[in-house]
Amino acid sequence: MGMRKVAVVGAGMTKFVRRAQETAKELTWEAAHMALESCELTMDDIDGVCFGTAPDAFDGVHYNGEYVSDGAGAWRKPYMRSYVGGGTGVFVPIQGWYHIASGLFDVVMVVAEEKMSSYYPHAQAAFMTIFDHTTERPLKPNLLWIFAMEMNRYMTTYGISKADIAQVAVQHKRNAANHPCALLGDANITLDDVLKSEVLAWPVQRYDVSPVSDGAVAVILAAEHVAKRITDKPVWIEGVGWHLDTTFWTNRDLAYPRYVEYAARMAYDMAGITEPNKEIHIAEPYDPFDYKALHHLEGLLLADRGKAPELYSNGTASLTGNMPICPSGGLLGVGNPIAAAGLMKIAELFWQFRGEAGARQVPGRPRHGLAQAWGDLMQVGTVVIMGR
Amino acid sequence: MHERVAIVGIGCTGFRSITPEQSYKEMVYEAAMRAYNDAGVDPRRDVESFVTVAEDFHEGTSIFDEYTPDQLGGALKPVQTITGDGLHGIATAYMLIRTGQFDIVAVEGHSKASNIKTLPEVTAYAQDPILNRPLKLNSHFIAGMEMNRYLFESGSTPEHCAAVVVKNKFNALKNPFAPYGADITIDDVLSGPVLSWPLGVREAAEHADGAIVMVLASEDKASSLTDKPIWILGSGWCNDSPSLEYRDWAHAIYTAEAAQMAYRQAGINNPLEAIDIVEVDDIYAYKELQALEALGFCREGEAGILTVEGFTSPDSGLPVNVSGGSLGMGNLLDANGLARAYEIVLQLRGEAGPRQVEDVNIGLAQSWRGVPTTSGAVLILAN
Amino acid sequence: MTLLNRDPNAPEAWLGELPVTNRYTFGLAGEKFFRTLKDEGRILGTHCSHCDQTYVPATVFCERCLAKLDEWVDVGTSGEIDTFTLLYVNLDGSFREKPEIIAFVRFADGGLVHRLGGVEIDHVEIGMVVQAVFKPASERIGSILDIDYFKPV
Amino acid sequence: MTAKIKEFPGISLSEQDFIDGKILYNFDKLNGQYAWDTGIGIGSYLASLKNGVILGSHCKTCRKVVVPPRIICEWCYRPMDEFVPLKDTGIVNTFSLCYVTWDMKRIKEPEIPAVINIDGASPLHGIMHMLGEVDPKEIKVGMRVQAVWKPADERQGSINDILYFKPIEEQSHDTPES
Repeated sequence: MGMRKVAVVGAGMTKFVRRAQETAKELTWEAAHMALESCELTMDDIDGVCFGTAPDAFDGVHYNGEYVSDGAGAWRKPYMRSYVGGGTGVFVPIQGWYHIASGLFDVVMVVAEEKMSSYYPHAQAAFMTIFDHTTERPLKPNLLWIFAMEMNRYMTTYGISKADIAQVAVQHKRNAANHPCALLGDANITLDDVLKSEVLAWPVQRYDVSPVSDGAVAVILAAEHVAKRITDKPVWIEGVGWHLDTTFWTNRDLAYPRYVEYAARMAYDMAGITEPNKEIHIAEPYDPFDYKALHHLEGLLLADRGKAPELYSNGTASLTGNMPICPSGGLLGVGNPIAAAGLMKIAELFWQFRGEAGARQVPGRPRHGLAQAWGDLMQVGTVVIMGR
Repeated sequence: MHERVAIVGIGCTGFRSITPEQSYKEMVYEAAMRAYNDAGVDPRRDVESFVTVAEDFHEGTSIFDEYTPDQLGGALKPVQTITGDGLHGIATAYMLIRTGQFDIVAVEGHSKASNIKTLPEVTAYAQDPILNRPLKLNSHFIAGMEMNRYLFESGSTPEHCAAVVVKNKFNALKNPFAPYGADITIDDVLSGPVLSWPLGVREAAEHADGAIVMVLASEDKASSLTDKPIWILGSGWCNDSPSLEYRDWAHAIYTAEAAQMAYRQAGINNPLEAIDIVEVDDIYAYKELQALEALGFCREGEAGILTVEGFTSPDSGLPVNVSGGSLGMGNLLDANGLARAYEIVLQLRGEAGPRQVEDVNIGLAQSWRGVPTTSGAVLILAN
Repeated sequence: MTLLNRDPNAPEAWLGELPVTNRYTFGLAGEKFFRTLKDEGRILGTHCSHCDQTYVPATVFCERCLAKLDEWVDVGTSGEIDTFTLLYVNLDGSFREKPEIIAFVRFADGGLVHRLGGVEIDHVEIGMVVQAVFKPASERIGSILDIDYFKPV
Repeated sequence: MTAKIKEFPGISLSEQDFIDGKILYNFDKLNGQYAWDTGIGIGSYLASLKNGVILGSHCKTCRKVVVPPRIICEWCYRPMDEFVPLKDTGIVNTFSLCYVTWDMKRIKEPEIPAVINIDGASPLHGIMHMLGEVDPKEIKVGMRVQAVWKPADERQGSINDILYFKPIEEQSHDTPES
């Protein structure tokens, strides 16, 4: 028997905001509710629920997956929460995929939520607890450290300049100006603005970083026979991949994200894609920091090592280029409520392939799109390939 | 798609109240080595994906999935973490294999409960932060209220619950993995201190440390790996309302629904007739009775009577928690369901030693994630 | 299992904490529910006409069908004890001489978890009607603790 | 669909809204205390640090020396065959100049975290620590550094028994990639 085909048939999301008034449950519900309405389904149609959120420390509830479950529609449904750190947002649709591809489910609700502002006074402090409790946490590490060190290593290894990297922030934040849910969209931002922003952890400056945010996103997945009844425009999940590298991040080269490459190869194989740089027409690489988008484009085999900045400088990455990158505006522009931000990329591809992306709509008839997320101790790659 | 999936290897460290000689990673490694050896697989070469179950606050680390791959042999492989019970982990591996994308998947769960110095306060942080946590109550109150309503509606008695403790702790005496075995009486249980009336201290499982790893394989691989594949006939899981305010206080509806899902897959209409051996959640003694009723082995209010009559003892009609359950083996946090399934696999293989039950072909494992959750899972296995 | 021997001087455990401090907004439903509790001493629920459920405390969504709920209802201040417990342990796990009486007081299809007061332990039973005892208006801050406890009617 | 929807949900608050009492909220703090068993690998690592030694372990199959030490090799899944005391020198693999603390407080003098490839460990195998006694402008990837230890009687068996790594004169022959 061949593999069961799985499609995205509906999507919903909240605005990404710095501090939401809604509780974690309410944010989750808003996204789930909108996703149901978008494809005119009711909870009776939903066989199971998959939920993604990153650390419990943000929402500030132990067993957070259980606490938020009612907002996701888990009442008397098979329900599971998965997590792979920052990669969760693109992993949770993979979880939905295997629920359906297994043959046990036909229609699955997939929700990702993060309310980072519940961590008080500052969400960044929660990140100290992702480091090894015995060998690293006593140094009082800051999340910015590892990004800054990875960025430095990437720049040093390939001779990449801050200006090469800053163009990513410029383009993503400009794209986000057209996203109705964006927190940091800015149509007029310039390279200079990024390069002159406050230094946080050299080489990382303020505008290199996506903002701490609250938000939720939901998508509905359906098996082929059901999907075609729900909508005449299903968007297929053509390939999925994920890989988790060793925990010992100081024992491997930070210049190249091999775990992203492994995840991408797994997804390309499943999707039958042999020349990704020609066959992928829209890319939503994970961009919590501007250099990460470049780093990931290389791991995704969409650019040669050290050459990803060229995609931006030669126009390939622009909305009207050959491979628009982060037409949504990405995390840098829309915001970064960790797990929700990853799932936002899936929702964006869904809207792009259906021609519902409004002012962000990429021209032509793109065939395959890719969304990717990354997380943990610079360790995990999650990749989903979608197409019409 | 692979229709049929089997458990082909199991590994376990055994359970103890403290394990100071090993880090959690080293403990998991020990269980994993045993499982891979049992299955005859090399994790680096043969195991294609890994599923772990863990909760951040049980580990004292945020996004704990970071720390899962190395000791399992999963570095640079498809590894994921489920914040669920071990049976959710097995369900995940089952789905992964059924997609046809994977042939061999490993599942891991562990407890280092002894390392959590403030476990009651950590557990209380799972309560609703706005409605419940301001009352500053030890989470056992949820079990106390649930037990009270369960007894009220079902007509079961504290003696019935105490009989569960007596049975399970006695069963545990034959289980070398179980640290909390004892030969005690119903009076011993009932005369103990009160935890959250009607719930007594001796009706609540003590915590234990330990790790369990299982290897699952598709039908093709299973047949070539082992003579004793243990087949998954059904896997179900379900949640009910998470809020204390809207839930049903007397019934484990999540378990009933999870069971229906699993029975449907297994084609089981009459569980009492079809199933030969059962391992259910007994973190609190009353939960065993509530679970047996939710699983459809008897009507509401009958499980206690059956227990007192010995119907759920090892050599009787429906052996329940022959391993000693959580009351005998210890509460293993997220790994409880794996411990339940582990015993079923041993029994179905005929490898349970002095506590082997005769003529068992189909077994059921059930789990609950503990207070304050309404999350349950059911796994049906056959030899 | 291992070829390596542990250094005999190795420290047994590394001590540390998980520093988690949180600020929770009460959200869309909580805002109105707790404002009303604080300012008017009233308990509100919301009704889902599709599922015919009245949720107390009020919620903006029905957990069964995920419909948006905007039909608010006053459910009074007294309800039946649905279940209760005598809690002999404190939050930190230490035991207490005298138990706290904790009850789930039913209102419509939901209810409130709270302490009982003004009653002898032996007299508490399931089905007993109890009433919210509010703190003085001046001391109420918008919290579940604005209700001091529930007492028999 | 984003094109069709006029108003997306999500109410944005400012810090001032909390101060002004415009909305209701409460606080809580987890009392999460742990005593993590150190085990064989990390226990021995901490004991060595107390003695002023950075400990690694050796995998015979992969011919690798890793740090911090573990009892199994994550690549071949064979038991590590021995602990290996390493030097307390190494090269800077990468670093940052960080002007905010872990809880986002602004600081004038930067903290300088670095990944330091430890001499005696396999290439690209190192640990995270801090750099000190150095002009931030002078730091380069590939620079040689040495651990500055706490006095022996103050060491507790902790990664903080090393205060920081400081530059040493010795010329590096290693390329940044090594």
